[in-house]
Amino acid sequence: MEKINPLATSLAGLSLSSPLVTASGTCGYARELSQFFDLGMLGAIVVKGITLAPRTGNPGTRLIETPAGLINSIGLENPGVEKFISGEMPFLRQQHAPVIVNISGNTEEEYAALAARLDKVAGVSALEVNISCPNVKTGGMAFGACTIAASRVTTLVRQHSQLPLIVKLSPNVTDIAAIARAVEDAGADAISLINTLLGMAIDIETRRPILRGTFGGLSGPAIKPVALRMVYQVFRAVKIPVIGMGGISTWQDAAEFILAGATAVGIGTASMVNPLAIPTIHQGLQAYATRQGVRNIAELRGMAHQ
Amino acid sequence: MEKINPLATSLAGLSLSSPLVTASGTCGYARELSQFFDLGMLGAIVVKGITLAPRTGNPGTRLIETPAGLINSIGLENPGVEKFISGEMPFLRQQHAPVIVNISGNTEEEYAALAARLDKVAGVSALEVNISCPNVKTGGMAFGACTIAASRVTTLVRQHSQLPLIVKLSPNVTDIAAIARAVEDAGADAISLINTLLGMAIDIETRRPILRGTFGGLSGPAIKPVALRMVYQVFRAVKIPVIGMGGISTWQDAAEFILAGATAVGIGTASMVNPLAIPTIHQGLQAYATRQGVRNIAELRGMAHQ
Amino acid sequence: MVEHRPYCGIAEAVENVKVAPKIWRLTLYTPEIATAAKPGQFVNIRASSQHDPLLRRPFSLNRIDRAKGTISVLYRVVGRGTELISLFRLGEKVDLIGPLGKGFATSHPRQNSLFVAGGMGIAPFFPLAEILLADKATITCLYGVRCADDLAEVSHLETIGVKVVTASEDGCGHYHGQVTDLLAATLRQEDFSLGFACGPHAMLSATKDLCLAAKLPLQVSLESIMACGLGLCLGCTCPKSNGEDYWHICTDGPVLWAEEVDFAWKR
Amino acid sequence: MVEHRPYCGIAEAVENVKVAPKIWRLTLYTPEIATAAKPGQFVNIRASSQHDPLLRRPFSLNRIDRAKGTISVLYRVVGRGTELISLFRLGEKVDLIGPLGKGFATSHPRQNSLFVAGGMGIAPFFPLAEILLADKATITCLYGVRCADDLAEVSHLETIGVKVVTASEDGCGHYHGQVTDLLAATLRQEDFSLGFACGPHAMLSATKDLCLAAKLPLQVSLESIMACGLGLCLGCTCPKSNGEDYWHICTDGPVLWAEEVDFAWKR
Ligand SMILES: Cc1cc2nc3c(=O)[nH]c(=O)nc-3n(C[C@H](O)[C@H](O)[C@H](O)COP(=O)(O)OP(=O)(O)OC[C@H]3O[C@@H](n4cnc5c(N)ncnc54)[C@H](O)[C@@H]3O)c2cc1C
Ligand SMILES: Cc1cc2nc3c(=O)[nH]c(=O)nc-3n(C[C@H](O)[C@H](O)[C@H](O)COP(=O)(O)OP(=O)(O)OC[C@H]3O[C@@H](n4cnc5c(N)ncnc54)[C@H](O)[C@@H]3O)c2cc1C
Ligand SMILES: Cc1cc2nc3c(=O)[nH]c(=O)nc-3n(C[C@H](O)[C@H](O)[C@H](O)COP(=O)(O)O)c2cc1C
Ligand SMILES: Cc1cc2nc3c(=O)[nH]c(=O)nc-3n(C[C@H](O)[C@H](O)[C@H](O)COP(=O)(O)O)c2cc1C
Ligand code: FES
Ligand code: FES
Repeated sequence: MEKINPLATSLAGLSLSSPLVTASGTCGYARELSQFFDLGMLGAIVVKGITLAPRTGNPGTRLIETPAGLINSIGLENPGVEKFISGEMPFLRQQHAPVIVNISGNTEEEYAALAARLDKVAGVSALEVNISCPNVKTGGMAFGACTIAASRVTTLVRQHSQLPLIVKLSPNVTDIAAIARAVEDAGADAISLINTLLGMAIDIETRRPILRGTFGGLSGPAIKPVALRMVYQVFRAVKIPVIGMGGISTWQDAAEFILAGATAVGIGTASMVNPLAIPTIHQGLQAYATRQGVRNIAELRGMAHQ
Repeated sequence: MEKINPLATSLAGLSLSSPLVTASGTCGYARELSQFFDLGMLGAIVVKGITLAPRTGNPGTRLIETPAGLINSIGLENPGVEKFISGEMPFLRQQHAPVIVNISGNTEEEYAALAARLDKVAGVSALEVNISCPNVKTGGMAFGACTIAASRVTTLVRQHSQLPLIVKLSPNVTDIAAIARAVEDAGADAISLINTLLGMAIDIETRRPILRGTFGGLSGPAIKPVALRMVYQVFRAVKIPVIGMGGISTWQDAAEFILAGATAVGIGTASMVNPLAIPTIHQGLQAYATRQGVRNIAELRGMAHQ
Repeated sequence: MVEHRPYCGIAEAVENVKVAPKIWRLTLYTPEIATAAKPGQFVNIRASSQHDPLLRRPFSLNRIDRAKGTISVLYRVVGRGTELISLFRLGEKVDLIGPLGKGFATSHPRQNSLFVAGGMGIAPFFPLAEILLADKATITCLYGVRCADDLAEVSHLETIGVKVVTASEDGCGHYHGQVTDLLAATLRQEDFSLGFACGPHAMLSATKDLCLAAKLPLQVSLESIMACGLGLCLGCTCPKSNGEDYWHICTDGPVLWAEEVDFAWKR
Repeated sequence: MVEHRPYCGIAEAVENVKVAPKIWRLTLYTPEIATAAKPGQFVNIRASSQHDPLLRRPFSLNRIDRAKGTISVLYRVVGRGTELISLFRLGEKVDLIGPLGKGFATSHPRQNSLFVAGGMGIAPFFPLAEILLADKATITCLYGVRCADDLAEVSHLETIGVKVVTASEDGCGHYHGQVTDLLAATLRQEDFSLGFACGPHAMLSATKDLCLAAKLPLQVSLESIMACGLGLCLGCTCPKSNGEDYWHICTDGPVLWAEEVDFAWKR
């Protein structure tokens, strides 16, 4: 008899062996993390953001440590979609976890082209449409900041792909629930949030912003209370599942997101600080489910709303 | 010959002996801090938010510690404007620092009434209009979340008061610069920002939000990168002076805000953790001004934009 | 506002020892605090020099030694703050504020005093006993714990002349059961002039009911999460029994008269 | 990607001593790392168990003792992370990952090797010297410091047979001036087969120019703020000399051939 897995869950038609997924851009294409634990315990591998053309990323300093947080300005460094498919997908296909490809465009057309290109690629299980990257000049966050733009990108990607569609929202907005409803209406199968908070730091000796692009994205434990609040708000606003992330570093954090309504949770900065964060959280969540007396963690989803 | 004070500055017609002010709600009515240092080193005393009627504040847990941050849900506990004037102003008038009264209303009319009532009160140097409190059901943040509401409240308060008018903005918005421009156009003499970020926490054993009101306000070092970014953005957007705050706990933090464009800086959570934070920052800023070779700290204001 | 300008600065750790499996006593050299402190007051200690954990941790004064210029706190390791404090070593420069809050009121008739302690609620009673005993009071201390591992202070209190009766549900104490049952039994047998209680919320609530029924004036030492300990944030509330507004535990308390407190409140 | 599955876990501190006014050596018992490590690789150490400071701190391997199963790092206290690390005590459970990165390439002609170190750039050279000397190379180490307080390692390197020439602008060294001036002078007098440099950016840049002019192949050990040290974040870049894209110092380096690096870049 097979042992039942209390963490197994499903999302947008995919079956996940656990609610834990990598947060895009914090695990490259999963090769490095595979040295530390069996990727099979991941619900899905969400890869670093892919663009149509290769990008070398931003010049100058890309990282700033802040209290319990990290500002990054990577600038979507990636090999471009073609080299991603030829260079990274062969390895990814061999892993025992669905692969979700995070895509970013400068224009609506680029999003559409990326969606079309990835649609029939073997081993790609879903798309995560990043309309929230703070680190590129055009596109990126602009699409995530207003309901109309967010909805248009979603519709377009929907038209070009049969894959389950996850839209990743920016937290730098007044009304996250409204954006979430807009992308749900436009055909998203799931929502992930949050991307990074827009932040900055200044070098008090040179008197200049540390990042060449002035602003960067704040992640890590510092932002957890804001991320949790947004997941809670979005869970009330939409019917499609939510992938919650932002500052999760312990199983207790992950449990909070699930209680707030997350179907899956993304681990980002925590894996960078501790590549064993995911297996540790996996173990803790399993024990938590048992202690809470549930057969499956999904029974706890959204319980904080009752 | 009088020693020149490199920290002296002016804001909205007030002369401040330093750019350091208390952040509203984190120093009560200054009695407690006066035990620890000479309030004369403050540019201004910004008192706890005052409402028309007394408020007992929120029931249940009011404080949650988070990584490098604090979520509060005080709910504007205060004696009401009349008791504030009779009970607190006599002490405040004796201090050698201008007094800025932070006011909050449930309705536009309440803001207007508060402004009118405080207008001629001896010792009140300016009003800080809080359109950004996340911890009250009606009013509060709702006024700070859209340009029209923000602008209406500002206009109304302007009509009822001759005092310098500082409007305190909420960070929980998509476009802080637009809100800042709206209140500038409506007659604000200065802007303070940021109030707290909306956040929450869940008790994973009871499975319920820890705060009765679900959401609270996140302050402290965790939010500094976001606060600094918003001060930088608002400095570019308006001509009126900015009081910057959010997570400042060292003189280096204060210096970053000044370089980003702040005329004055508010110290909140840091004073609660360390009641000597303000004198320590004062000393550090003084030495920094000297090392940077400026006669007055104001010469460094906004330098990060050059 | 606190009655006395509290000391805010550094104190050197002169001892930090484990006295039970999860309980430690930290002794600090700080003449300013030792001189000013009264039983029932507390100190607020930074567990880390960094921003996480951000807030200070409050602890009752467990020893006040004016002669040596030291104070002690007796603490249980329950989370990351107390974990970090348990790592403080000899000579550690500890950042603290104190004494804070209002201590026990000792100017009421107190010839036959009763202490009711639950778990770490035992912490503030030693210095209180010293003062009462110096005044020739007799003291009975009812002390409830979950198990033997939680016991601390018993021999110290006995040595200075306190009659300690322990209660535990695992049978390790004199009395088998909850300390509030022991209290009910004790109140039936003996009259006291003044009661002092410190411990978990539910225990204090039951203790209030029993003492009020027995017409025994009772002071309770309360806890709350605190962001400042100084009256700055207004975060550390408990409802007044008037049903209208709140006490602020850090400045109005931590010791309050039980009848002034509404224990129906939950966190 | 790193060549070898790095160890990620706890290592016990067996020594943490001050070797100069601001410089310490921390020795850790960690057979997994000691066995796998090569000179020029680094370890990534958590300075705090809490979330602030959040990121690990990278340090070059300064000693690799396979026999004892220990490694050491030689570090300068420059900020809060290194400050916290200097407080690690004997037996401290240190959370680290390593060995990380690619070390020095030692399979090139190296009979007469030249080291150029600036300040803490001296750290990785002892284990490199051990390997080269075992291979009968001769080594000259040019070592620049700001003042005598910054000097470390000299006697250790000399003991194993390295010829150390120190340079300092305050006159405390053999040579009065910058180490790059000393390098220029040295290159005029002697031929070397392989160069290795580690130190501040400007020093490495000048060293590259001098060595390239002298046709001396040069490896440089670079630094960068790192969020992961593992190739996950892509944050630790330095531009390639092709002018097109970037090296990732944690995985492509920290040691790179100087000619592959564009030193015109600023942070
Ligand atoms: C006036 C006062 C006096 C106290 N005296 C003592 C004493 O003498 N000995 C002793 O062991 N403890 C005492 N406490 C409780 C002590 O402050 C907490 O146990 C400590 O702050 C927990 O810190 P932590 O980081 O280890 O735990 P956390 O990891 O922060 O939390 C662990 C648990 O402790 C609770 N907790 C956290 N902070 C507080 C707090 N300020 N008050 C109450 N519960 C809290 C949390 O809700 C959680 O359940 C006192 C509290 C107050 C308010
Ligand atoms: C591969 C590698 C090997 C290194 N080896 C050594 C070594 O053997 N001995 C040694 O003393 N130092 C070494 N360093 C530098 C060391 O990592 C930093 O000095 C340390 O991280 C500073 O931490 P802090 O918290 O004390 O300083 P912070 O308070 O974080 O910063 C103080 C100063 O150090 C700079 N800094 C912070 N982090 C880094 C970093 N990761 N790299 C470079 N500069 C940084 C900051 O910009 C700032 O100017 C190495 C760095 C790298 C990348
Ligand atoms: C270094 C770094 C790179 C990131 N790159 C991407 C990216 O390519 N695409 C994306 O959608 N999000 C990206 N993110 C955002 C994360 O996926 C995640 O939403 C965010 O960091 C919050 O989660 P965390 O606090 O767990 O890191 C990146 C974050 C970091 C720190
Ligand atoms: C306990 C607490 C109470 C506060 N009360 C008020 C208030 O009454 N009015 C107001 O405008 N802001 C209030 N604030 C917000 C602060 O003034 C400040 O804007 C915010 O805390 C960010 O600064 P900090 O990180 O330095 O604390 C309060 C903040 C805290 C932590
Ligand atoms: S803890 Fe801040 S008022 Fe009591
Ligand atoms: S530090 Fe993260 S990739 Fe190098």
